[in-house]
Amino acid sequence: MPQRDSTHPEIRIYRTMRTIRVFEERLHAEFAAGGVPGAVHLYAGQEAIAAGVCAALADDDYVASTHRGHGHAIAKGCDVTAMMLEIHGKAGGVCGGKGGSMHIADFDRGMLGANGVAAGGVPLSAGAALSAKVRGTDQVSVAFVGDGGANQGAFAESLVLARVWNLPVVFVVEDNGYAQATGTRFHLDGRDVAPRGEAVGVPSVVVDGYDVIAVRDAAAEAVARARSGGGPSLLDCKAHRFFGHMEGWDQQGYRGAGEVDRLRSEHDCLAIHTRRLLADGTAGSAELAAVDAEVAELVDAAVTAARSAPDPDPAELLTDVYAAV
Amino acid sequence: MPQRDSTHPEIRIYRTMRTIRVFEERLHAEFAAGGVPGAVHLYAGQEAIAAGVCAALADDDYVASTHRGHGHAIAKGCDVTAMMLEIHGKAGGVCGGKGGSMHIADFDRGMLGANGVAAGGVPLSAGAALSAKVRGTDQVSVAFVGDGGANQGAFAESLVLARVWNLPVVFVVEDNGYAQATGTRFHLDGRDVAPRGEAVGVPSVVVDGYDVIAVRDAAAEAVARARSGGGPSLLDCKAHRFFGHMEGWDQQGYRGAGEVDRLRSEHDCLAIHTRRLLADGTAGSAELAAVDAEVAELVDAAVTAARSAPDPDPAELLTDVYAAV
Amino acid sequence: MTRVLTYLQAIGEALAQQMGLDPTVVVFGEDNIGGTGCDGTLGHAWGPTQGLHERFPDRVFDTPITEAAFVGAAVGAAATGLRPVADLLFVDFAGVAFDQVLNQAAKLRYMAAGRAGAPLVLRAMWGAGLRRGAQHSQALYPVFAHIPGLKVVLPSSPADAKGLMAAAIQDPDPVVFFEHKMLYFSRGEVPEEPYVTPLGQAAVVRPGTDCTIVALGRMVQVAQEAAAELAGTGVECEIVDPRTISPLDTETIYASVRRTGHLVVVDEANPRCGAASDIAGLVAQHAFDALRGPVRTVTAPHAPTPFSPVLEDAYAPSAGQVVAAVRATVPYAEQERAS
Amino acid sequence: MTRVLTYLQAIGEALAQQMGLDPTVVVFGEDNIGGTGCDGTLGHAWGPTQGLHERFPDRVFDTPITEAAFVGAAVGAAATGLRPVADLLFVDFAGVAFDQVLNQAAKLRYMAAGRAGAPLVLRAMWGAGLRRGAQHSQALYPVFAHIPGLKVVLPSSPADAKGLMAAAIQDPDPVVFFEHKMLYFSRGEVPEEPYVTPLGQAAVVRPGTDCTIVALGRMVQVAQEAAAELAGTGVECEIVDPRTISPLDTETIYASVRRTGHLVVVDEANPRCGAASDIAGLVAQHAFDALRGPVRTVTAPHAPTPFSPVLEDAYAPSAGQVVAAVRATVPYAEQERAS
Ligand SMILES: Cc1ncc(C[n+]2csc(CCOP(=O)(O)OP(=O)(O)O)c2C)c(N)n1
Ligand SMILES: Cc1ncc(C[n+]2csc(CCOP(=O)(O)OP(=O)(O)O)c2C)c(N)n1
Ligand SMILES: [Mg+2]
Ligand SMILES: [Mg+2]
Repeated sequence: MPQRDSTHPEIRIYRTMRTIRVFEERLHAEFAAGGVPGAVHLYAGQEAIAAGVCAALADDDYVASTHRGHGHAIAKGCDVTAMMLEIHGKAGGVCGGKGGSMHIADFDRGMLGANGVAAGGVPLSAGAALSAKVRGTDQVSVAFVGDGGANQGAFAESLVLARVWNLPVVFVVEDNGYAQATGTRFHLDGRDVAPRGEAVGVPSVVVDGYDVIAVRDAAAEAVARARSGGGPSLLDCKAHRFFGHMEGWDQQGYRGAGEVDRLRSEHDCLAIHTRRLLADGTAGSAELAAVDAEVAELVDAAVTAARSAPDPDPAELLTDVYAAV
Repeated sequence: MPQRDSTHPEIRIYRTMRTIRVFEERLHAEFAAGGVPGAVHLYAGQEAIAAGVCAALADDDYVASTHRGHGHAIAKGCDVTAMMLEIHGKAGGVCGGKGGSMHIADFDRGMLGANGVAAGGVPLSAGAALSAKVRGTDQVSVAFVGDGGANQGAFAESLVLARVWNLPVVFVVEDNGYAQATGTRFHLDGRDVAPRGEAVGVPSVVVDGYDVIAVRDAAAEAVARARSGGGPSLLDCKAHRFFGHMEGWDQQGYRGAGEVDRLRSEHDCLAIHTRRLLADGTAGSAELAAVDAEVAELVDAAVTAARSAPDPDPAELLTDVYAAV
Repeated sequence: MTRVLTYLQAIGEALAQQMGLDPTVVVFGEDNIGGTGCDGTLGHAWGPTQGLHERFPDRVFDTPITEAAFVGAAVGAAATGLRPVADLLFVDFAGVAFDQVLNQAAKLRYMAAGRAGAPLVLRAMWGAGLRRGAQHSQALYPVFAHIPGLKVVLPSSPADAKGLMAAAIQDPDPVVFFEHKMLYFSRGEVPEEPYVTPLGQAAVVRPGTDCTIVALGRMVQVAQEAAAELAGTGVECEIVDPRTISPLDTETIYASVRRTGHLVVVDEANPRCGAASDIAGLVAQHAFDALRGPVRTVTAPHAPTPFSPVLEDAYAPSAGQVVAAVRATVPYAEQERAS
Repeated sequence: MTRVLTYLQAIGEALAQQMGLDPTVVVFGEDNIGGTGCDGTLGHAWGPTQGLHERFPDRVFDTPITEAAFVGAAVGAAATGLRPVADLLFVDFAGVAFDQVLNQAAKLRYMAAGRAGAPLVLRAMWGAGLRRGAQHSQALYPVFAHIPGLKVVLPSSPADAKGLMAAAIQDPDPVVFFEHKMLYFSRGEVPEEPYVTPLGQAAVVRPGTDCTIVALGRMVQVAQEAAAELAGTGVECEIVDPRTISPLDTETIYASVRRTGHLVVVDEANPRCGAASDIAGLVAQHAFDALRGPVRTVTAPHAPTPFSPVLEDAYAPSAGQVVAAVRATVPYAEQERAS
């Protein structure tokens, strides 16, 4: 994709963030209109984390994701239409409609899967890192986990295993302030997750998750460490979500008055990145508008495709339990 | 037991340590002679930890133990004969012979059980602490865990839960240098466990596990914190074991040349405590000799009883799966 | 004076009443209060614990996402004087707390030779139908029923949900309480006063003479539909709802099979080492002489639950499959004689 | 040129040969190398991985006690090009890694619509007899067999252990490999060259005409003893060893029952939703017409494993119980005709 490569990297990041944002805002509307089945956890507001981290990765690096996985998938290069079909449970979905939003995976893109179990994907990512190490490649693996998921034993164990085996893995905590309706003030006792990494010898930093360049730079450092044999790192990224925990589930009564409005007006990572691109002259507003138009079209086409796509063949119910013989 | 109460507390501690030591050395010999069934993990060398911690506890406080549980049980006041019968699988054992060495429990003594699963008892201890809190007693609960078990997710999660619920629980890590044949140099990356407590807000200290007074004092501080509503603490106690991981299992080839000899000659917690008692005049050697004689008799009687005790009634196979109706 | 509640409300009422009756009952799980916002305001619970915290502020707790720790804490609390009701949310999450169920809760009484027990309830949402995909739709009760020391409860109606929850809380042993997510808003008459539906007693929810259908959980409804259709063609099915899969009321099942001579088991769980084959195997062993034809099982396939609605709708057994199974086991001759 | 190995050696040989044949095979678990002392010296592994590290220093790893992480890592590694063989030690410890088996390994291929898989082997010691108590003696394969997406292997002899381990490593799907601790030092002829015993193919380990005994794992030996005793009284049993409980070679079982008319299933697992009732239920469904008497199952009781030797010795099925079960199902008339 030479054209893509010639674009300024920070504009590519913009495109990624914008794609996630539009994808998610659109899904929110589609869900409200009743057109989307299943459990949909929107990522809007946290785009800088996925976009910043994946900007530091190569195509053949790995990411393991969470239940809130659309952003990671898009940032890792998954096809937006195939994702939209998947979320609608249609044939042609990136997982044939069998996975849905919580299980979007695309191993050809190094996307090891969204995961329905909090921190469930973290050990998988450690395993992909082991695989890279044993096969002698310089691939790096990223494990995304939420602030809530960071309390899971599997996360703590994976930090230890990664340290002991010196795995090329980057743990990315997405601290969005809540686990469902429970605030980090309660479930993290108001603390950062970074010290948990440090405690087991994993270099850990707290990162402003609204600042995509800060995320990318922190990720680049961690990825370089991993690629050069320095082992695991942890990024503790802070960025709250715009929407509720899950579409159709919560009224966000647990969020303070005006919290979301303030978030959108003061901590919109996309607006922050846009302002920077324009201010430092990396991009002109026309250029960004062009990206916006392309993204709008892309997402629109994806929704149109998803609506008209056929359902999976009912025979699919029984395939893929085991490898075909 | 007024007589016991009038004894100097540090001589009571001596008695506890001595009882554990003699119990374990004797079991080692009995096992070698072929008289003991099952998996027996000896505690000798680490006596100061159990004795020091339990010296800071009240009778109705709780402890949850590990697979290496004899020391905790003795220190918490379990009957030595009933334990010996249990380890031999005999009727009259503290668990009717159904538990064995790895499952010695005595709820009347606050001994919630040895545990066959690494860190398996840690959450139970947190639960006993919750129970005390809800019932409005000032009971405190202790969770023992090995250095190896400290890598288990259940341990990490319990630290978090105890912090968030502010439970009256004391986590006691027994870092004896090894998990089976694997050294902490490998599986803890050469680190202490204490920082893991600190990372989640649990006050944590490293303690010389060969010094029973140091252990008791650290435990007393943690117990006082718990009893007064200050929540959980962690003690990271260092003391290596004298014997192999499990009787009949390992030749300790993984231990350095002379390691065990040095341990016995330089880091014998019982010798250290004895020297101190004699040096500061708390006890005279005749007094300690008298304790030794009593302990020897106690353990000898326990072995004799265990040898001659009847097997459980075969009908016991099917009882206690559920409460009798 | 009948009163109608949803299944969800019935469970909530049982929790509230039992907490009122017994001060040692505590309830916890993720968002069981309903969360705490960044400014400290409490949220509202979504499920059966809604409103409980207002009534029992000292006995309902939120937890961090630490299932191994809090399920284990339920065991430790139960062994030391409380009666905890812990919430797994989806039963699928039992995976992260499984040691505490398998090795701690289930075995504590036995390993202590009866000198202690773990009277706790583990609540768990189960079942297909809500488009939640493979990791949020499992049945899994066969896994728990396999484990000695556990009791496993599967209410199929609001009234049973209330009575069985009361029984589960009062039971001296650990009980896994399965709440079918597609039944939460089903409605039925539920007595207002506290009552107990004993564990281990099946209900004959429809009497019949030609074929016994044993159905579990949501499958009781499916069996009812099938039985209604079959009745139209003169085949009268007797439906037995075991209500608890462990302990299992085998006598009621055997007695029914002795009356009808035929057995179809309808079970939403996966087939291998599942509840359907368990019941089929028990009948083949203990009521063989009563059988006048092969046992039939109707279950989900040996496959994870697919996400796509069209696939998921074909996953759990349907009334049509049950009708076909009954027809296959009840010989045509009998069907005709019966009509 | 026969060569005799122990079951333990046979597994070790399979691991070594498959590692030699396929550079993507890696092996890990606690003390799989054999530990590292404080001064950095490596120890010696106790079990089947003994000596492997010397031959394949870059592909055998020790792990910290982090089963959730390292079993999950096996899944992630398997999905990205390796063929990991992870060691749970005792199958009882599956509890702390169960999510990674249940929700990750087993479902990965399905959720990805076949675009990825998790070709891993999970080794697990199982069974009663070693005086290890309730948390170190379980069978648990029915729990794994229940889960779609997993394969579950139960070798009963050294030769099968080698061939099935080779098959498990080469299989594209996750396989749980059960090693009975009381068989480790059993001996048998084992061919030297690498070979594969296909998953899903039962073995008729003793031909007979009067009663089919399906026996699993260590129970194959027990069934042999029982059959020998019964042969002395003129009852000829056919013993079928399924070798893998998932997939299950039902055809061989049904064919045998069609020949003998009688079925006894001998299974060391607990009875409820277990392997014995599964097989009994399948036969009652698919080979009912061949049955000339009730199916019988002989299993461990619905109880945890007791520690006390005298109790534990009564826990797993004995040859005497199998003999009694066969006698109970094969009518005396037939026994006499047969003699
Ligand atoms: C082991 C487990 N427990 C509970 C849940 C239910 N659950 C789904 S998302 C969620 C909150 C996760 O919070 P966090 O990790 O912070 O991610 P976020 O939703 O904020 O992105 C919970 C509790 C789950 N999926 N897995
Ligand atoms: C979850 C789990 N994994 C593995 C084991 C096997 N095992 C028994 S003891 C042990 C080592 C434990 O080491 P540590 O916690 O340091 O205790 P120590 O034996 O040194 O007292 C292991 C790995 C176990 N019992 N539980
Ligand atoms: Mg969060
Ligand atoms: Mg240790």
